[in-house]
Amino acid sequence: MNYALFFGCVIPTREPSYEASLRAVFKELGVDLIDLDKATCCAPIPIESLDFKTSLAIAAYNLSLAEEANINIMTICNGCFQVLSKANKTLKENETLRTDINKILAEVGREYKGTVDVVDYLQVLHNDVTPERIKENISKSLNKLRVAAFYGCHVLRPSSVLNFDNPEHPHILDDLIELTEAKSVQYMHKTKCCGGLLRGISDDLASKLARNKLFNISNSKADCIVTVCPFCFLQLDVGQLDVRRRFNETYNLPVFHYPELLGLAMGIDPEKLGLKTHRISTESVLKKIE
Amino acid sequence: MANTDIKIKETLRSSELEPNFAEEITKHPGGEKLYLCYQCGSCAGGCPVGKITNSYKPRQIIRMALLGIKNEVLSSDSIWLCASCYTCQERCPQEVEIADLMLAIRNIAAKEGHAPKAFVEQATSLIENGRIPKITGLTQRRRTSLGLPELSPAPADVVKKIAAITGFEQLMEKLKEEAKK
Amino acid sequence: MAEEFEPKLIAFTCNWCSYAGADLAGVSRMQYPPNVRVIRLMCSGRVDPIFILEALKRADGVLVTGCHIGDCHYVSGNLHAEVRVKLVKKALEMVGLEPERLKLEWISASEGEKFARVIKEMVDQLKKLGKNPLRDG
Amino acid sequence: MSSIEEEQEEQEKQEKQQSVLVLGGGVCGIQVALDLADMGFKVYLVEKKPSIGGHMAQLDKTFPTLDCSACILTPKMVDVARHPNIELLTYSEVLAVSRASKSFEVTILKKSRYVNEDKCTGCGICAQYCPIEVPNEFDQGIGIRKAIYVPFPQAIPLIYTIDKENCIKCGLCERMCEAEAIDHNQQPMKITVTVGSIVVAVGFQLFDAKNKQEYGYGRYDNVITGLDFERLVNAAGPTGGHLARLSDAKIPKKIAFIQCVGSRDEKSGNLNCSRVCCMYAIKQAILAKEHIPDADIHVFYMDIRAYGKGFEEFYTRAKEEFNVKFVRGAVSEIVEIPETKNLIVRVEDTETGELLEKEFDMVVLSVGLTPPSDSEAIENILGISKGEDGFFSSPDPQIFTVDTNIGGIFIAGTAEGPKDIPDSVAQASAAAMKASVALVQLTQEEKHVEK
Amino acid sequence: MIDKPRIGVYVCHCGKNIAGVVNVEDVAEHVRNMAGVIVAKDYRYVCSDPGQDMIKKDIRDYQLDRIVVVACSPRLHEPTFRRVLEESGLNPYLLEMVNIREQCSWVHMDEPDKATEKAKDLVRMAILRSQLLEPLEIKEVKVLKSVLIVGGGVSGISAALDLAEMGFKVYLVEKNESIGGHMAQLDKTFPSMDCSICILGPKMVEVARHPKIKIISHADIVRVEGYVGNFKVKIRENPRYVISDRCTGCGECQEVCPIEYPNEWDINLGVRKAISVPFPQAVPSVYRINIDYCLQCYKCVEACGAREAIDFGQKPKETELNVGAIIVAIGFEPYEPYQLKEYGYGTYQNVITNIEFERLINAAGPTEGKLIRVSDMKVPHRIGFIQCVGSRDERIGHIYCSRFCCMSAIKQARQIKEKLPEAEVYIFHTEPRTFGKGFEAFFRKTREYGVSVVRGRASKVLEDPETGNLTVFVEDLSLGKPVEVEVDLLILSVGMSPPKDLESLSRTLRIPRDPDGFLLEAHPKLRPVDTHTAGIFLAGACQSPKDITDSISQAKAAAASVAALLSRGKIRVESMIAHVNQDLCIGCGLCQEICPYQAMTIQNKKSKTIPALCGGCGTCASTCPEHAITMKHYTNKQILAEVVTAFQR
Repeated sequence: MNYALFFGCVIPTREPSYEASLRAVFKELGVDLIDLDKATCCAPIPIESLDFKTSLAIAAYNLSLAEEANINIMTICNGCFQVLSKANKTLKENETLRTDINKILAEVGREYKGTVDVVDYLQVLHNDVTPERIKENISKSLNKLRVAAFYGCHVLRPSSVLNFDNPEHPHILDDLIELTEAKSVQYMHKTKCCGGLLRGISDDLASKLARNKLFNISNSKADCIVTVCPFCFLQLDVGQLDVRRRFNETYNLPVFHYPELLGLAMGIDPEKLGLKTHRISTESVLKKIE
Repeated sequence: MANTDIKIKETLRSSELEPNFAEEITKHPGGEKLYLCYQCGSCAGGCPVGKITNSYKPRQIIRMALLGIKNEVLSSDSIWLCASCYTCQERCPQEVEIADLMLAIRNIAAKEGHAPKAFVEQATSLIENGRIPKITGLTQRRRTSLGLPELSPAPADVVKKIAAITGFEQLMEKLKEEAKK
Repeated sequence: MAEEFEPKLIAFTCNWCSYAGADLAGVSRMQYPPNVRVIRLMCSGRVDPIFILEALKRADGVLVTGCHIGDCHYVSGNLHAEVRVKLVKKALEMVGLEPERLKLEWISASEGEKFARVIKEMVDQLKKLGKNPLRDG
Repeated sequence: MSSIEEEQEEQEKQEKQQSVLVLGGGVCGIQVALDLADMGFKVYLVEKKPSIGGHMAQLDKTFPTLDCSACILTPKMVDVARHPNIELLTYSEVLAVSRASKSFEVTILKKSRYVNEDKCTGCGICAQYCPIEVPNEFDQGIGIRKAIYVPFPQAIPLIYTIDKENCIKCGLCERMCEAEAIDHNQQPMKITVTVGSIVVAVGFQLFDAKNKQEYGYGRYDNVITGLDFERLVNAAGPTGGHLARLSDAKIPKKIAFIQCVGSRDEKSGNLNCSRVCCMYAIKQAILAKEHIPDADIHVFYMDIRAYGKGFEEFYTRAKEEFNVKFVRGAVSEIVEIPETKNLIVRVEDTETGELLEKEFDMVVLSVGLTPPSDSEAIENILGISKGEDGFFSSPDPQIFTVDTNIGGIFIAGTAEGPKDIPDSVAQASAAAMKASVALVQLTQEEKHVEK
Repeated sequence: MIDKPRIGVYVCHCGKNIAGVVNVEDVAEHVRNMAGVIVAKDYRYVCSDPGQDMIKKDIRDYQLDRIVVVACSPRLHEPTFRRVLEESGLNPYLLEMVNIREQCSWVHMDEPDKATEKAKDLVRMAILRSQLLEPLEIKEVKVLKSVLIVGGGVSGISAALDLAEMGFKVYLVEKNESIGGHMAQLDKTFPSMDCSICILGPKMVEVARHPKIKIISHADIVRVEGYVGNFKVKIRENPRYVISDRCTGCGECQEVCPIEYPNEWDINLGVRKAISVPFPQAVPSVYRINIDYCLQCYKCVEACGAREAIDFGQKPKETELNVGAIIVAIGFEPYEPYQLKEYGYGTYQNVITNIEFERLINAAGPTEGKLIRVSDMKVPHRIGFIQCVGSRDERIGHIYCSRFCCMSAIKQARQIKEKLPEAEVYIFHTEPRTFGKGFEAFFRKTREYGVSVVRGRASKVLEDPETGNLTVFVEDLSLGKPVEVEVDLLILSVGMSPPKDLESLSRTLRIPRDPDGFLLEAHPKLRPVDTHTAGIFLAGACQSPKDITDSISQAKAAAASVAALLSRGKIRVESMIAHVNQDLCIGCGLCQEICPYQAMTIQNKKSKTIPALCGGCGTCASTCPEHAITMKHYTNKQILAEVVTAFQR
């Protein structure tokens, strides 16, 4: 089982711990990941907002790279997952657009054929690696831990494009979390947006949304949050400092990328997982699971 | 009535409306189903942004688009406040692709010279670096400390070329000019 | 203190309009005082002066109801009822009894609300008039 | 009028009795059967459930008159049972239909009740002693019944049925039944009848509210459907007519009704209006007020479709007399508060543009009507075609309302599309009319052949 | 058996409907020891099968001969329980019902104790009365196998065809010259977009051809007598000045006729000759001279020649029909919006109604289907529809929804978009009621055409005298903003009103009307096509507004009820009739004077009842100066027994 690994641009530049932990975990699980060297940004919603066509062309370019390698493309960022999936669907279904876009790609010496699929790494873990295999690799029980799973938006919606999980009551991440024997707690407005995309547009609204999220999670007496998207991570990790500043509320809720949590359960050294790079200290959690 | 921050006239006269605006949107990918909206409000009801501010009301923006209130909508901040969480799109009983429709409206707005600074900057950075975030020393140091290879620059040339063909580069220039005004 | 005087009211209704109206009042859950005893006839035209007089020996008031003029299921029964009730009213006046104790109302099958209202109003009025002197017991 | 006299005689001569098959024993099928039987035709009324009565039997009251539903339906059910021209085949299904010259040959499967229909007196002793309790489908699974049961007291026929899935064969019923009606080895029976015409009145199926994930039906205890509500307020229902929450049996003081659940909803695959939900919600709002006068009741709607006779007035009464609050806005989502099991309804009041987050003790989903569960099977057996909406449809639904693509087979009631009771009853009679015409023509043809 | 009655009393809980307020056990207990009462029971649902069986069993076990059922309104269940008595070999008139639901538990919900006391009184009254009940003779009469259908619209037509197919004689009476009704005027029907006359035309012809159907057009109902199974109906055919049987419908007369006048059937945009038919497909195709316009130049007489069909001396012709049943299907009248001054109908030339629009868009219409506006014959490019004109409007006493106007406007909007894709079309509505089969899908499709749907009731319309254009003032409720839309042509979607002649007809037929002015059905849920007068049925919009589909369904339903009735051949007649005691009668003839049914005859100075004609009102009994007349089942004794016990404690 192998995949073309698509990091996008935020993770490698801003959240190396996500990349490191993911590589580590997948190595342990024996999944080959082929890096797409010539890949560029997925051309996310800010770009799509300004010019749909440009964003579509850039996405098509990235997809064509995977097509060349002839393997499905695996994303680890909700933004990339949604943008690439949407582009892939549009181009597969809309012939006129496909010809348009291919005219553009021709100029950079590429062609979109529509031969690969876009999958999210959670799907890979849940459907291909399978929970059983993951369990085999787990050496440390996190059963003392109460974890708040946060899916973010673009892995769930629009479900008609992504069909990743039940968009209103998702469970895949919860399942994956509970493989570590940690308790995945329920909290209100679980599938609501973190506000990441409003950063820079209205920081005030962005942190209001982050705050609501933190508020609901803290009500559930969770020890930490697990995210699967670099933007959500920023909103809830770094975001907590902003929330403290604006609303003078301190939550001190450690935030993990899922592979980091899984890594801990697999007995990987927290150092290697890069937990130190988090803005909210993960010490409390590490203590609890000792 | 709790309204969006879109400033529209107290009385709307058909002579001052642009009935073609709606059609223009339906021609744009994502906007095709605009006409199907029957104003049930299920978009606004579940909207996380609408919950915390009165400045953004998807149903009302759609209504204005349908009525042909063009300039007010395109020049407003409101249309940029959608967090693109796609909850509305998930819920719409008429399958109007509301989140995508907002993107369509933004595209039209951009062509008319309206766009938030942040987006323009990100776009420019993408054109120049092939990535939105810039690589800093800190980045590289962190990566090496985690045993990750240093980041090689992304193929900016590709992006630049595409942007040139689609007219995206020029559009960004234009928007930067507008911003200066 | 003595409890409030509860008047006794006997109502004659025709089967087609006013009895149906009374049913409608029930179906629509319209509340009215329980002081009334309804006697169903086929037509208000059936109401014989004797019935009214006998009723007034035992109740404080008598209500005669029928279809609106022109709507009578039997074409003209209610016209005759109207005449008779007028005559009896005169008779009552002569013996010095308040004519208000006898009332004639047209209530259609769709006037449940009116039926309830008429009963309420008449009971209130009888409360004001007090016990019917002719009433035994 | 001698000419008419003659016609009369001529009519009376028509001795050979034609027969007709009516599929479905709801209020519509009942009406069809009674009409045709009264015209002197032999009627086979086939119902797959143990009793006739259909959805109407489950309702508490009917709109807009608030008549007690059972009170107006049961007499008709009794008439069916009594009618000399009607042969009632309950707990039965049609297996096959084949054309025999001008008429149809129908094979009917009479499922075994494991109770001898001729012997059972409906006394109910068996059920008293039966140790097995299972959720009663008739009460929407809220109430319970025994493994040997009648779905409801006024069931027609009043004959008990053993559901083998749950029966443990303890034999108590057998020992207790004085009529010796229990027969655990009873075999299903195949019956074949020849009929001149068939009327399909198999009714509808409620939209499965679980498909509307954002409302959490099936996840949240206090989110119920309109039909659940009917059973909850019904005196003969599982709670004896006490309107209470399913989570904690508390009396709900704040109740929300949500309209268009699975109707006018492309996403749910049902584009069309279900025609009854607005009015039944208004009725239920009023009933709720009668049960709990100080209750605060909201109806969240897109458009109120009070189109029928007396509907508009009924709507007005709900607003003015009973102070039911109507909010124009499609509810976007329901969120359950884990501690209290209360529900937060999130909706935009589209008339003020305000986003509301209202907390309720109970939410009632006004679910729409969808095609009958066995429509596929019937389509295959009879070969009659469906419309885009999945309901059975006439080639020209406007003028030939009750016809199908097959001569001699007619449709009526909600099997043809959502309808309220009067419209179903009217269409039932319409179908009966068409069927009778077909039968009369058949007789004439036969006469012709004889000559 | 009369001297020593054995009475059974059964008090019904009706679930909680009665038992929730009235203490039913107490009521049963209260009467248990009354004279003549053998059994007194309370039971959950007396009307249920087991309930009825209980009564039957008791009748057998205790030889009961009087049954008092204490439950709901006799108007609901009297037939049910009378049958129970019959099936037990008792005379059905030995039943007495006490209504403690509609007239006790439901109306005294807040006073349970008083309600219970009242219930006790009512039951005592009934028991006393029941002791005096007498068995009545059950009489059957033959049912005539013929039916009268009043109204030749689509409802009347389909009912007529169905019944004729069943082999019954049908008289179809239409007040206009031609059958066809409003449907004949429509261009297309929704949602199927069929050409209206193409569907209806053939059916009209079928009616004309059918041997079992007799069309009597241009005629009125004068009088209705008799009873179910045997109605006598007097019809007046108004003069056409053309002899129907002779007129071949060739139309040569029309060609030579010099006089033209506006054709109301074509919204007065088109014209017709003084001798003409309203529209080509008219049925019967018999010409008519409009005497108000005719010059009597006799050109038509020449043209008609040997056929000699024209007869200026023609007088109204009265005929009497004997029928077993009657179906009323006289439909509706479009609401006339003159009264709603704010919309300027009648003042502004370019404001028309949805019905007028149908003629305007119709290829056979006055403009040959060219959509133009009346003021300047120009093609309009901005068109508006105002909904709920004459519907859901307290001011004009039309609270009801007219049920078809939403779809009709949506359909018309679609037609405009198909003819003029560039046109701007606005629908100003209160709320769209697209509830029928396939309606919502049709509405959705129409929105896709770019029709602008504005939620908000138009408050006023102003005309620009220069251009003849109209500005609609309305609040867009979706934005909460006032909007002013200028259009070239404005269509008022008018609702349905009860026909003007419905009031008089309802009297002739003795059928009450509902609060909206339409005819009242026997039971809104389960007897939607029956009336309270046995043998008379309703079909179509005269019962309440309906679209074509629903009208046809109802028409067929009415036909079915008639067929069921006529097939029975015999039917029971009223047993509750007047009886004259010959010894007491002085032959004054008062009874004969007041009897509305001519059921009283004087034979050798004594009055006698004609049973079949007696309606059973009993007015004669209370009029007779000698008290010689007893009204069966409502005798003075029986009624006085109730009066006496009413408050007896």
